[in-house]
Amino acid sequence: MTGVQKEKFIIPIGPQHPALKEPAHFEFTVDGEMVTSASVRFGYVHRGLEKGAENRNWAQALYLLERVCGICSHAHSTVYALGVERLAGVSAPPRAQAIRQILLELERIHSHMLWVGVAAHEAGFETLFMYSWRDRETVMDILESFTGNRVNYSANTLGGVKYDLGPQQSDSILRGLDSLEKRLHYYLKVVTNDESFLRRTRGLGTMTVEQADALGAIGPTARASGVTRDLRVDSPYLMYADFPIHVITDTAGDLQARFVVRIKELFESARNIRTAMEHLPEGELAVRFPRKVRAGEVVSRIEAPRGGLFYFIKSDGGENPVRVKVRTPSLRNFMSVLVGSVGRQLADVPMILSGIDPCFSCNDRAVIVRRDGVPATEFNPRKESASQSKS
Amino acid sequence: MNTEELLAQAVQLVGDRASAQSVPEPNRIDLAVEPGRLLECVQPLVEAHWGYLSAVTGLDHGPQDGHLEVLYHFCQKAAVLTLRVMLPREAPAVPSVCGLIPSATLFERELMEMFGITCEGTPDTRRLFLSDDWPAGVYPLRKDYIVPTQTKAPEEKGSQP
Amino acid sequence: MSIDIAPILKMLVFPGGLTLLALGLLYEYIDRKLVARFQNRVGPRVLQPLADTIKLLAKEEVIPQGVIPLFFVSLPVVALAGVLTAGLYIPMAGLAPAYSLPGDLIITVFLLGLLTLCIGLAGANTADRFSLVGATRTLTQLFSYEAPFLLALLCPAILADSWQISVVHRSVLGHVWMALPMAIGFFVAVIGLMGKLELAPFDAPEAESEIVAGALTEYSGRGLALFRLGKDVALVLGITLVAAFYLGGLANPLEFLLKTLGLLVLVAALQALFARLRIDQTVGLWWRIGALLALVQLLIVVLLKGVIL
Amino acid sequence: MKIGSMLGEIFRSVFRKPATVQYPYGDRQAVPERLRGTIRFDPEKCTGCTLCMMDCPANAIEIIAIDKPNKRFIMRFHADRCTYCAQCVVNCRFKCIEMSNEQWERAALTREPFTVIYGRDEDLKKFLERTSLEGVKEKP
Repeated sequence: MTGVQKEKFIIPIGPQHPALKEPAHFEFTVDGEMVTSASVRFGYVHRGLEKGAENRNWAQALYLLERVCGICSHAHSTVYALGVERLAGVSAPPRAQAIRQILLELERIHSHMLWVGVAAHEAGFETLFMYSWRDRETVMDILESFTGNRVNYSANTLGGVKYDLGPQQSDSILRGLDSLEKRLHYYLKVVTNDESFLRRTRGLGTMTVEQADALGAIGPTARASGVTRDLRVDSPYLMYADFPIHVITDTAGDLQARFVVRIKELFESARNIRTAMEHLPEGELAVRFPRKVRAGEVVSRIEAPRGGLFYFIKSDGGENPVRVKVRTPSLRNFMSVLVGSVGRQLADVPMILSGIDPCFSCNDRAVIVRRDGVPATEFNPRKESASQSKS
Repeated sequence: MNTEELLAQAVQLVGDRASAQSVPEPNRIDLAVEPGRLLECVQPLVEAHWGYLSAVTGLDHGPQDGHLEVLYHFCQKAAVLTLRVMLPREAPAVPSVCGLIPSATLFERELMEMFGITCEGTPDTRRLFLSDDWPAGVYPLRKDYIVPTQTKAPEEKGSQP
Repeated sequence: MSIDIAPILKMLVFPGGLTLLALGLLYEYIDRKLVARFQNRVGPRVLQPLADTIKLLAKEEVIPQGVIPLFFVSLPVVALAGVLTAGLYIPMAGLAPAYSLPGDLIITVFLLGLLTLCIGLAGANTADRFSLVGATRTLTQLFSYEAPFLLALLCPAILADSWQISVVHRSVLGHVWMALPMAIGFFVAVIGLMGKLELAPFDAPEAESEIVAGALTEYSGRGLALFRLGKDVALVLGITLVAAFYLGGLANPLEFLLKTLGLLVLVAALQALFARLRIDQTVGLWWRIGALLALVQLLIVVLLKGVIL
Repeated sequence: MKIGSMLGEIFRSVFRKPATVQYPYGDRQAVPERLRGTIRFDPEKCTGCTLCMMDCPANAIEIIAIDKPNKRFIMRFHADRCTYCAQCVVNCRFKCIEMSNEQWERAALTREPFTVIYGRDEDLKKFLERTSLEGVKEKP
């Protein structure tokens, strides 16, 4: 991509492009309709969250990091809370842990259903998109009535959770899950049966087990290729040891398999939520958390909807974290897009891209950027390649 | 294989190329590695398919301490093996691991722009996250970079050149 | 003073001009509303297409750098004029066409194709790469669906022994619906019409998730409004033509409304039912299946005709 | 393997109530009980420990002492900065902050309407007198 090819025709996708309502800039060099190379540039929404966390106290950083991602916000706040609690030698009460887990799985349902819609939209299957998002509202409503917010639930606090699972919430969750499961069975049937849709998903962006392993793919993307990587099983956190889940894998490794894996995972999630609710431990919701956290480093990992989420947290014994490193699953998976799209049709690129369920805001987080004038992106292929080779 | 065995296997793979070893948590082992021997340590892990490179963390120990540190986290199941490379703050450089792990390029691009650590031999040195007009030589995640907290009101922004 | 006012009225008010534009906007609304209801949404309100058009017309038309301004401005006008002209040969509202001459079927199909051609040229005219890819796709699709669509329309024409729309129309009136004996031809005609109008799932030329708005990416304001109107009118004309040929003719305005709206429901349902085809799949489908089916239908018609007569 | 497998579904949904609504008009959905809206402050219970202020991630809360020995405090709340995380509610040991589920559709052209001051009436009066004496010196 850095080589200076004079005659190449680059299709920029993003940051302002309907395929990617997300702030990233991909450049796909095409030959006719065929993609010959790909590169990526992030950073359009750099918010400086890692640096920002260093300037806040432990509790404030929780809410900052919750905003790394709008979709898996609870995953981010949970992984941070778990890490900090481990560092401080505090353990959230069992009931809080179970509630965190229920929320995580509810969030996974909402995230995967969102993805089904987005991927269907990329394939031009608007009807599936509308339906799956309509039914996703069920779980959004559950989350809203549970925590009081649809997106950034802020259910976690250091040392526990804020909201209890009362009978009213239990009812709405159980009712919602029943109807959702029915719908999910239907969607599973559609994505595995509908010929026009299969034509856009089967054999697309295929990754073999070896490739997925070598590229370090994680989450459903890896599991669709047959790599059994799931932190909920590999390294159980919260109550996953007591309420285990089964890893869903597929062998095909194409987009079709990712649909199947993601939807089947949701049945697992629903089952897991039901089990956790049945055996919900009694007790406190939260314990007191110290203002200062003793010095040390901790690696905290959980399985977010998109794959393993990695946090490295370092404390020097003060009121603020010294370093919070966030490695989001999407960043780990992007290489599979860049590698997977080469040699494919341009029309398939949005599909391959959406296949990993990319979350761009998650990636963009590392520094506060204050730009007073954003330079207009030059869409001249020759100029672009020149500036690339210069930098 | 359980976590202890996995970690023992990893330590054995790296062998005496690491200069020091510590166990910060039951499922983690940190190995201190000289910058020059990093690739030697990574190679056996990659060849044995021990886990995957989960993240590359940059750490700044502050101007007084005078050190930067690069942490290569390899994860296999619950086990986390971290190769810690201590670098001087002046002209810090590590060899690129992209030759062994091609997908590390995004991590290294981030490391270079955020900490100013040179990854020698990395295929792509363009910025990944920082904006194009970010001043060269300013590395935001270093401790001596102070965040400009005062943000301007939106209407003032437009008048800027 | 003996100015014959009838032709002017025909061109400006009925069946051309205002009537066509109003019907176009109405059918666009019905189409959008139906798709929305199929997707369990509320959908637009009845004046939405008109509001969109007025808004676009009132807006500034940006002429981007690197285009030939004359083409950029004139192509939408030519496109709309083309489809409006085509309206004169078509039995609008079940009444006799305004003008009728031997071979006007070919003229009509050509004029409808002109719209697509103009869109393709408009895309090729700009320097934007989404437009260029869109233009390539538009023209590729133009070549692939034009033949089956024409062949499908030819079947009733051959039966009627004429390439004059009004004659064909008269010949099918009162007979059994052509869609029954010529199911294949009807099927190809409907799909061909959707391909022609770039409706989902044949909307690869304007696939927004890949190439934004395709060939029309650079268009704004008046130019975009005219192209959109052109497409709306083409929708009405295409549906009318297929209904007239295949659904037993349009004897009166009521029949016209019922049959065309019925066809619109079918078209809307097909739009909601499928994922978008890639451009290579569209072309492949057309040439391998569409054209073949149309040929088979044609062959059957010719043979039957030979046997009967 | 089917072509048009959603056929039944799309025709069924024609006869269903649409899932979308024309938002500002028509029936509003009920607000969940736990919805976190604007905060409420009870000056009677406040001891001025400022724990809510310290952990607020958005610096949306200011506790201003009117008469410290007599535990007279007022709260200035910046609704435009608030992220509605409810950390202040958790932090407050005297339960003098709570979140109401009202006032969640907020929009204005300026920031002023979002600044709310809570407190006893006489304290508010004192505070307003003080600020008017000092002129507008308060930091934004």
